[in-house]
Amino acid sequence: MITLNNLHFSYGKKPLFTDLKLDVPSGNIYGLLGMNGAGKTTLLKLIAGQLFRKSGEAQVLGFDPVKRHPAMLSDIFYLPEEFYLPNMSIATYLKLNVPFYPKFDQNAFDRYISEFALDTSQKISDFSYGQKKKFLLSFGLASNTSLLILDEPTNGLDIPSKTQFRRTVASALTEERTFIISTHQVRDMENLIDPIIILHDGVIIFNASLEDVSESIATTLELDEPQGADVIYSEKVPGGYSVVRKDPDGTFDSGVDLETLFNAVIASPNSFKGGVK
Amino acid sequence: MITLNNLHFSYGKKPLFTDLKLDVPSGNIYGLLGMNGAGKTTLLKLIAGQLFRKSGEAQVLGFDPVKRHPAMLSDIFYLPEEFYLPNMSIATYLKLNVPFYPKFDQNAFDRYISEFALDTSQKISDFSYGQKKKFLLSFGLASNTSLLILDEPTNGLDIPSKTQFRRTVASALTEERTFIISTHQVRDMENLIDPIIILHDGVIIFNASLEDVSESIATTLELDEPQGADVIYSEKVPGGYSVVRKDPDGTFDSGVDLETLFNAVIASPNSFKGGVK
Amino acid sequence: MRNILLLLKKQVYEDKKGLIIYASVVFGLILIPNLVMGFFGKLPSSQDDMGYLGLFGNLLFAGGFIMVSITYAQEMYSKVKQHAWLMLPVHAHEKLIAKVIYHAIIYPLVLLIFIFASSVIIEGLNAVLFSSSTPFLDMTDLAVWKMILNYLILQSVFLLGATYFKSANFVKTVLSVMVVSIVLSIILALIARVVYAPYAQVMFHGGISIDETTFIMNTNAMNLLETYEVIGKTIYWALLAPFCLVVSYFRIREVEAKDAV
Amino acid sequence: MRNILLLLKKQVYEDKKGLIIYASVVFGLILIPNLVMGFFGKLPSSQDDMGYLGLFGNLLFAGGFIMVSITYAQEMYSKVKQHAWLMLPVHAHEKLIAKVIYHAIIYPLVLLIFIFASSVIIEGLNAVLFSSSTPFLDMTDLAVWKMILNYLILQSVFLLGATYFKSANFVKTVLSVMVVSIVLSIILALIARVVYAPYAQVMFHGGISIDETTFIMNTNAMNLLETYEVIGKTIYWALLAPFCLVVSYFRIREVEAKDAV
Repeated sequence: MITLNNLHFSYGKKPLFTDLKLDVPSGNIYGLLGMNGAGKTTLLKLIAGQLFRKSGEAQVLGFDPVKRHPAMLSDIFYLPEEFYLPNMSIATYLKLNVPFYPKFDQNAFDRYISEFALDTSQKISDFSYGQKKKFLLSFGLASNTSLLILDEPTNGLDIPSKTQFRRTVASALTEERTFIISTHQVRDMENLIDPIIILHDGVIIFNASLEDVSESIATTLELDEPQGADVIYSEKVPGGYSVVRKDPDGTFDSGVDLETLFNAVIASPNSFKGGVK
Repeated sequence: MITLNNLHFSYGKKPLFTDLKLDVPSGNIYGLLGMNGAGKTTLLKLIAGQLFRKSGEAQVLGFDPVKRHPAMLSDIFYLPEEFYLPNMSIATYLKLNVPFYPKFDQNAFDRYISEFALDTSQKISDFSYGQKKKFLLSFGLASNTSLLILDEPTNGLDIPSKTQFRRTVASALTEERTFIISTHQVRDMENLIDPIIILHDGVIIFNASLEDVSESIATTLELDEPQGADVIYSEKVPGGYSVVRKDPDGTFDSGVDLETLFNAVIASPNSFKGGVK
Repeated sequence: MRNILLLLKKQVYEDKKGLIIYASVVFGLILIPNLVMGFFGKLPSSQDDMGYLGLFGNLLFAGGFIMVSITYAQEMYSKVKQHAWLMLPVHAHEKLIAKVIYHAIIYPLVLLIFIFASSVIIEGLNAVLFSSSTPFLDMTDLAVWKMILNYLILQSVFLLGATYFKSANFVKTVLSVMVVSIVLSIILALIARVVYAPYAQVMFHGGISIDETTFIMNTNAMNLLETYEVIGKTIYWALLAPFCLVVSYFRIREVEAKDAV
Repeated sequence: MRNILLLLKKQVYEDKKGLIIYASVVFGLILIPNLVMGFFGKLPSSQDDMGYLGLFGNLLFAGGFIMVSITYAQEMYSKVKQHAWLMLPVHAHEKLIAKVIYHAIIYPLVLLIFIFASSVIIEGLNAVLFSSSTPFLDMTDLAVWKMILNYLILQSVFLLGATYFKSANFVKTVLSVMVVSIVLSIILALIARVVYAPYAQVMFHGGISIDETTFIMNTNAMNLLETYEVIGKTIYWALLAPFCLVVSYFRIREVEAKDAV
């Protein structure tokens, strides 16, 4: 689906990516995590053909993204953080934009729109930011594109909408579709994003499924400051310590807390299966 | 600190607030929650004097906000979701803006800036969105204004920054200062915001401290569908049911999960102490 | 007073880059054609300094009106910048006064000095390179100060337009002025027809016999005309700018977050 | 082809509101002064229809250039709208062709019909109200079609400016054209000096004795002048527009997310 190799990219003279590698097979909801300025949005734009790499190889859906071939673009839906919607009704918007997406499914669109409780009689430019996001998401999901890139999709959504978002995206996943969700709100994404990709200092320092991770480690909440050789990472939180321990035998039967995992990976990436130096 | 009474407000003909009441004493970090379109930002703007009420009374820091008296404005810091920073260095920005805030504390500012790891040699317009937010927050905290209004402050902040944000805001709270934080990211705010104000359909349906709430109810995670008369609210979540139960005797010794509380209050506001019909 | 000075300082710092670009473009636009004409030996004769005066007038009026129009559109009515405008702890009248001083007093004076300095540099160059000697811009010329006085009045109209209209205020101001002028001239023409009808009848149909009555009536008509002129001048020189300022003040005081576009 | 039609449809829908405002303002600006002049009995004489032709020319050139400038600034280089521009599943050349058809072909024709229709309505009104009878805009006038042909060429220059400059493209295009013209005229003047120096010497210093050589040389000079004219016309009519189109195409193909301002 997506293969990046030896990718170099820089804004001006300061290099952001030197020798970036990434391989994304289809059929998953990838979570792309990273600190501010790590280059998450830049990576998404390189994949979508909005930025051109300085050198290296890239293949997205069988195309070189810099060519921006219509066949590639019509198979990608990209929800950015900032967007603009014209001053028209939903029906007009669909009339003008659907012809560019051959796999668009009108029934699915109507279902999503009603799931998100959007008022079809309103002009889309009068929607609030959250409603616009839900509208674009409905359009993107209904377009049945093979690749969906969502940049901070839950920003601006209220609590019930976030729950609905998780449900809707989970139900829209098929074998042929791939989601890449870039986010800081990992707690909104728990039980949704599965293979986790962590980008740090221009390098992908972690790329693994949570199942693989939980085979070898466990995250626990402990009252006392943790001791022992099996402690990979610990941080003070209200009510005790959030601890990441080596757990190859499955002694601790706990899920993986994504925020703690993220902090632990940033602190010592090579302690994890899927992590790299 | 803030008293609103009988407040009416509408955009065009559609009324948003009819007869809104709110009383905010000083010295707390208030969490203002509500669904998209509930009017959270409108309420904040009415408090800050950016919008004028149609009728009713309002007093903020002893002033009528519509007068926009400089003495009131210099005692308020308001971090909006969307903002603009001019193309200049931090030093120039301070030189031009500090004179308007008589209680500004330069040492505190320097401390916040280093806590947020901001590069003082960079131009502020070159900062990323998250960095700009951290810069404005440092400025606002160092201004020592009595009222701080933060609209979605953790949007755009990465995971370590959110932790730092919680720490910094908690440490900046004094008896004389009041924070009002409007947010959908309640999980980022756990153990920070305490009295919770919930705005729904133009009415404040809930205004209570978490201590008061936990005296009478408990939120639990249960494996089976909950039964019994003491169940106020339950929702299916991955791994079981999130349940809100009446608990006047303190049987369940658990914290309050804010997302579940929010959903429960929206569903039946009058079941809670602090909730109104 | 302190707040106004602080606001002026802020404005200068924030406009710095734009002003430098503006000044460079103007200087380039004087310098380049001048060099070209000098190269071909076609520099204007030594008595003709209308060039600098005309340039000053164009930049004063067009540049000043555009600056006034842009500043409110970008600060008071801009979706992203309005927040800072509204939350700045100063009174509405201080914001207005600072902007008026900036656009109506500082801008004309700085522009005058700038054009004068440019004329000195360029004519110095001309003298050295092409042994031509056109005079500099004459700052003591009455025409300069008449322009500035008229600019003071007229910029207040654009100030009113800039604070009154939420978007495209320059175009809307120009159109409004046109519409108002047309309506005013229709009204004046109607008044003139009604008021002067008897005199006109006497004057055109009374033949050549000039009797005492006609004289008296004509004198009255002349007095009336003079009265109108006085009224017109008073409105223009004494009332127009204060009126525009007061209305602008109320707009600034009453602008709300929902006005941003 | 299908994509181009879809793009045109999209453009029309998205511009609809702006176009209606534009048309209303233009119609109002013709109608109101016309009514005023009619009221005072000062309508132009019946042979003078330069009014509509001149109006058409002004709107064609100024309006067209501004439209071209705005469209790329707002879509290709706008921070919020660029995303949709880049992700739209069409080829770069389809985007360019759709815009060119819209601005270079549809706009002049629709404007022509619109001004013609306006002239019919307004002269109809004039005939009824003031019994005046100025002719409508003459669509068969050669001047109209010469304007459109020149517009076709010149708008490609603004197209190039609009795609080349990321911000303030209209102003920068005008300034660039000025600078290029000045540089070109200097170069041409230099060439002229070098090439024609011998003829000029003969002509001015050779006295009145006209001998055979001077004649032959003068004929050569005339031939050279004619050659230059042919070169100039070819560049203008045949090469300028394709050159601008090709460069614009490459800019559109190579625009990146980081170009947005």
